[in-house]
Amino acid sequence: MSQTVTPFLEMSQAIMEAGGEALKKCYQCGTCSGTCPWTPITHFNIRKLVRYGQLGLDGIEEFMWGCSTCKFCVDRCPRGVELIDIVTAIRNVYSGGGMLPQSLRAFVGSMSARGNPWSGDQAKRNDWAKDQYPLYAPGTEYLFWTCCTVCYDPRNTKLAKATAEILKLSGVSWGIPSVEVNCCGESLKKVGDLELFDRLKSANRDYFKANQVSKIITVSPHCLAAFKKDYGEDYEVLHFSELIARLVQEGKLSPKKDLGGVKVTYHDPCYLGRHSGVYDAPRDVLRSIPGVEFVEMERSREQSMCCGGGGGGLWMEKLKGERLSDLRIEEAMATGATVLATACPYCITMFEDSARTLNVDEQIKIKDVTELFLESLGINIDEPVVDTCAL
Amino acid sequence: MATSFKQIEENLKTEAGKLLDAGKVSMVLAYGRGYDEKHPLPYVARSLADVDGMVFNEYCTANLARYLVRYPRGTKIGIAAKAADSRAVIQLIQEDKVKRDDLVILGIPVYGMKNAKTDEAIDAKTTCGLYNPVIYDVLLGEEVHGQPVLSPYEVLEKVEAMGQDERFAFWKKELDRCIRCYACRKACPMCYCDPCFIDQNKPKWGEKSPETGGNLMYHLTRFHHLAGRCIDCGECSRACPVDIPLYLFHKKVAKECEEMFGQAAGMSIDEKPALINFRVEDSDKILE
Amino acid sequence: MSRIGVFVCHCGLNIAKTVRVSELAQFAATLPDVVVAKDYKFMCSTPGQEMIANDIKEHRLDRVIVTACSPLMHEQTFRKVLSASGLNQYLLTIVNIREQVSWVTHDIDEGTAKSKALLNGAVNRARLLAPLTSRVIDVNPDVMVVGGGIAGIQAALELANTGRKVYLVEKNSTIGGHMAQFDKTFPTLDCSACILTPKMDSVMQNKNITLMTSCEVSEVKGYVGNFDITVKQKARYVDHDKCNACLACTEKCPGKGVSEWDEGLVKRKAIYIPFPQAVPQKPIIDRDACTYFIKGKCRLCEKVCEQKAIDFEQQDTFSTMKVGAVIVATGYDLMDTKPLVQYGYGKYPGVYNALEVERLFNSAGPTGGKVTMRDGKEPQAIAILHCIGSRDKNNYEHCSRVCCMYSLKFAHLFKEKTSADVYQFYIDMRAAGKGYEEFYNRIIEEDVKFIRGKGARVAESADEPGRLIVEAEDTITGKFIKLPVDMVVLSPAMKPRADSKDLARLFNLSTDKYGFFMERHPKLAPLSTMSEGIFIAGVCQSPKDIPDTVAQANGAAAEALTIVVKDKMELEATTAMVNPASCCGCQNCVRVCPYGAPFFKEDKGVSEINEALCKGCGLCASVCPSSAIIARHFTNEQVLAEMEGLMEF
Amino acid sequence: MSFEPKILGIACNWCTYTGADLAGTTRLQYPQNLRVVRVMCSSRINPSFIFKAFQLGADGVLVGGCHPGDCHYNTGNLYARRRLAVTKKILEFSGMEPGRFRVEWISASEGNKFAEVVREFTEEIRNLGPQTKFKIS
Repeated sequence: MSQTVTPFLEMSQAIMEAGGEALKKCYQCGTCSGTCPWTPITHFNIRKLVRYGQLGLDGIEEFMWGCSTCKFCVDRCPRGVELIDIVTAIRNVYSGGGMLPQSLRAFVGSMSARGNPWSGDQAKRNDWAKDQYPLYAPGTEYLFWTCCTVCYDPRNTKLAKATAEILKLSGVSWGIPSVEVNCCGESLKKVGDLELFDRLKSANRDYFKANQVSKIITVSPHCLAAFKKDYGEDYEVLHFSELIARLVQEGKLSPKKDLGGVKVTYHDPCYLGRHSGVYDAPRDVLRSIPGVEFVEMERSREQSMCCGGGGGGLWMEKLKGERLSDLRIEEAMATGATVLATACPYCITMFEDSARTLNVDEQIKIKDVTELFLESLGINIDEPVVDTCAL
Repeated sequence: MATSFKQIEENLKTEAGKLLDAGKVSMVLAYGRGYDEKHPLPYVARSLADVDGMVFNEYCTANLARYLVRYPRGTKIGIAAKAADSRAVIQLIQEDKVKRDDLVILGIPVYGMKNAKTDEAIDAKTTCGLYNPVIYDVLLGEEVHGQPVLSPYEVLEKVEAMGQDERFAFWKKELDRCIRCYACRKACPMCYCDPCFIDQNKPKWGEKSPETGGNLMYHLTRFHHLAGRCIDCGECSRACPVDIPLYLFHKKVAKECEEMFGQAAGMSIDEKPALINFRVEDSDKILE
Repeated sequence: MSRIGVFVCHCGLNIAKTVRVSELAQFAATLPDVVVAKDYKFMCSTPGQEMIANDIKEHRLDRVIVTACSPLMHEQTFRKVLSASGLNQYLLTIVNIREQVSWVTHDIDEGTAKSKALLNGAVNRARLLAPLTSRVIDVNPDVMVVGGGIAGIQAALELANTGRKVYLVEKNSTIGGHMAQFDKTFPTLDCSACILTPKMDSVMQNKNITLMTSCEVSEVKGYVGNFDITVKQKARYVDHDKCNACLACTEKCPGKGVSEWDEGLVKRKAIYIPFPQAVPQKPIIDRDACTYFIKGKCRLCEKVCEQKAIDFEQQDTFSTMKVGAVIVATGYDLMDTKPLVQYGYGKYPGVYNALEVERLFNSAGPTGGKVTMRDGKEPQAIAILHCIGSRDKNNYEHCSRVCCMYSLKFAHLFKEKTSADVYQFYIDMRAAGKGYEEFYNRIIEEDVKFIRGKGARVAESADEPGRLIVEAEDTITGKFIKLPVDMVVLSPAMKPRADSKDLARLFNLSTDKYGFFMERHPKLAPLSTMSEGIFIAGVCQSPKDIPDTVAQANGAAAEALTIVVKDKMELEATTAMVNPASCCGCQNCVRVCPYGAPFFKEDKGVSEINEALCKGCGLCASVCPSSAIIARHFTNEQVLAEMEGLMEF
Repeated sequence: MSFEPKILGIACNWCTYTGADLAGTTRLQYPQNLRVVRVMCSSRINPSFIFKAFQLGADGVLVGGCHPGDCHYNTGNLYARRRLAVTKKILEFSGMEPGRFRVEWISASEGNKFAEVVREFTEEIRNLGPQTKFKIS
């Protein structure tokens, strides 16, 4: 690369028009990059990304995919710069020019063709349920929004079932969506494909409208954040952990089975914590389970680390040594916990991968708070995992 | 399921009776019998014996908040308040004309009020379109839910669509009919000035006899005085003997105020009336 | 019926070139009530003025209209002519046909026509003008200064030296403020105590200053020239009239309190003076730390006090002072950095805030001026983090102005007192002040390391227990830095005193969103406030350094003097008043007035206006729905009549 | 003879009136259709003044005040901004041409702006023709 550069303000203008208006506010203090979990381990530098964006410099494309939209920098930024909007806008502008990394092409392709990121057959979206759970119909109170990942990913269908089983016991009126719905599109938006995101969004909104949906329970914090912030409608959206915490508090569900003194730590998913402000509900649920010794990791709540799965990270390849999930597993193990609980299907996928590649999957189990709770209700849904993912 | 008028009347009597009996208020403002069922009158109960004279039916449209300012400050008053009436009460509290602590608000959730003159339903076309009181101490029935929620501003569409000249002709025709009986300001809970600006001679703001210029001055200035304060009960128009649709103008001003200042009149006792307030970040665009 | 005289000025050719002045005068003569109309070459000249004066007498004029240049030019000149002729000066009307007519057109027809319209409006308005008199009030010659830091001390001394009596009110038990906590001051590095304590003593010695420590303002009444301010004297439990400052009591006291003076780094006694040079040198008892107040037994201090000055029964007392002007100089607090968990203040003992470090350097401080940390060790590596909470939308948006410089001072003192490596983590270096850039250069040459990048996080070192890791990006290289250090110094935002909004309410001052007091004008009246007679100085207005604070204090003293130097003062004549018969009691006026002049009379249900506070803007008159407020000199009738006249031609 | 509009101006003493003086001192030329009433602050302007001006036959009304934030009385023009905005909406809805009423912030140093605004506004009013809707003949 030449050492001489000329600002290319048309590009910077294009980024601002695509929603990166906040570029203007940044004064390059380095709080974001100093806070960013990626700075220490990769060449990704969020501050530089903004700087390149401000001047429209070439070379931006080399590191524009590094951000996992964990929102840590946004919360710390002294200028109130919406950095995620900038990342999204930059990706939108450049991927519009065809600069999508290889690993994301299948993701976007599947979203476009099948309405989900996992290349799953849309008609088989509800196969995990085996017709055991009610379909949502007008008049039902809650729509239990099953994230694509819990519908198609074999590990996460367990989570779907665990959630459905608890709902069955909860006494609330609920149903799962029909197979015609699409992915919420949250990650797609962060990857920068705003046009396709709008398509998925409006299809889902049509479904909600036709079925008079106003209250939604999500299993994934990503769907939660999308419905709350990106859909432009006033749905009442709850994360599943919030619902359980409420039911426990109201005495409608009480965990009975003692889990025998298992040491559990909890990882705050970025989209549940920083994006949605839910920190206490999953902890309350864990603390309600008999025989769980709950320990915090050093970085928790507002200070939580990212698993790396957001912003499209789940579908991107990262080299060893450049994976946040590896570091997080190590941090969890340092507490002496044998279960790393979390509340997001993306985090689960990231951590399970890491636990396996680090060869510690025997020492530490990755579980969703919901799964642990179901266990303590004395219900076992473990069965031979059948690959429902029809690739 | 909304509570029936009869039931509301019963509840009104019971609650008013309780308040007077316990000495919590020295009077209850409600409705009483008029010369027929269609013309109930504002009614003041000062003792338990008065309570029997209360009525409540679909013609009890009058906004009783109008009468709150008549009594000395500090008088403990119970008041029956429908949705828009309750907003008037809030607005009066904002303006410190009455104190929240001096009031016991008997909220009336109601659907199906009627205009006694036309027998037309009173809905978002001529009022704010709310069914449930915004503030109350006692609710005299179940909250109304499931009824269509309409924008109170939809009715403006036709007048808004007019060209400037057509709209001027429309208002000129309407305001020229004004006979200056001042029923509008008599019915209005927010018109408590005494004297009203138009009654003054120093300065003389406008002609006092009914003629184009004075009528225009009276009404336009009144619209301004009520800007950000009109709670859209529609009583001015129902009180008008020549049926000038004043509510249309008030609605338009209310709509603009809501858009410009982000607050509607009489919705929260913690707000300040929009025109005696400002935000540094108010946009100059509002002047365009 | 009025008798109006109209005097049309040619202003040489300035007006006469594009306005037919004699035609204008003839036109004026045709207007109702105009008894004399003349034109003249220079109306502002002595013969011109004499002509007006003569005509006032000769024609028994009761209104005068001068048709000439802008009222901003010669209104005062002609008002004097009226006064001298026995006519109330407010019966003058100026018609501006120069700046707003003759100079902005080349067309003499247009110019003449417009002048006629303006004159016609003026005649209409002149008829309705009323004579106004300014109320004259007595001015109390004394001044109160609230806040005994360097700003308050300076202002009090300046005023006292002119012979004024000054009440200096300080809420702590000693004056001195934050400056007394510092060891050295930038950029000269002179000893803070050496320059401050003589001033503190002068306050004590000065006969014109009544020093009121452990005192707080509790009520403010009145207005400029005549304030009645009630001050609460908090119970000290020591009778300072009897106490001879032997301090025997402080030696015997077994109680332990937290030393505010040393920023909580050490304990002090329950009966104490904050530091050796405190003024006054007399102790007070800290109720919360006193063994007697806690357990009901002890009273050792009472036993050792030969003066019998200890009084456990002492109560708060209130007294009211009459003053003509007030200077508010209440200073600042440092932002509490505990909520910024990423920096670990309060969690890691190695993390200090700036004031704590000031105390560490101070030879009268908890370590005797040695830089030793809470664990008793001397740090080997130190990181100073700038802009903690300053320039930060999540906390305080302003730049605190002094942190760059005192951080440099810290670096120098660390270098001087330890062998540590010193790092500065900064966003921008701000060294705009006399000698500041030079100071910056000097510190750079002392081999302090500058890392451009805001400190992002302070964590405990995993490898070396007890050490800290500072994480940040060095934005110059784009590299992520993990710096192991022993000590971290936070330079937090300066914020207004926690109770500044209460004080603002007492004195009717405006504050910005954080609570800093608002000046009347950011450039031209930086020390005045919207409340006449109340001035501000120092950091309570906005963060600033000592030189600026002292300059402001001197300025505020001079401002206060301009009021109290006179025995009487004239109030604005063009004020507003309420006609109670028309007032509907809506209180719009009370809510909108920036000066708090209107107030509501609950018993009568009407508003009234305190004319001493009114500045005559007329806002209240326009928000009054029942036209009950009369904005003198700009009444509704006057404005309407003028409009009518203007639109007639 | 071509139509010469009558325009009423209401200007605050501290900014716009002084700005108008500056336009004169610098000998800027602008049409003579404007007649200015001086008030101490734009917040003094009662909405009825505006209605009245049109009734008196003004073809246009121009209000000038200090820039928001620079008010001599601190917050006066911030109230005025809201009140005059409502006045404008009322005029519009009553059928008055929106172009006939204008509010401009003109500081004491903006003589140029003052002249420019007067030129522009006069031209606009000239194009709108005589105001007959409110005028009482």
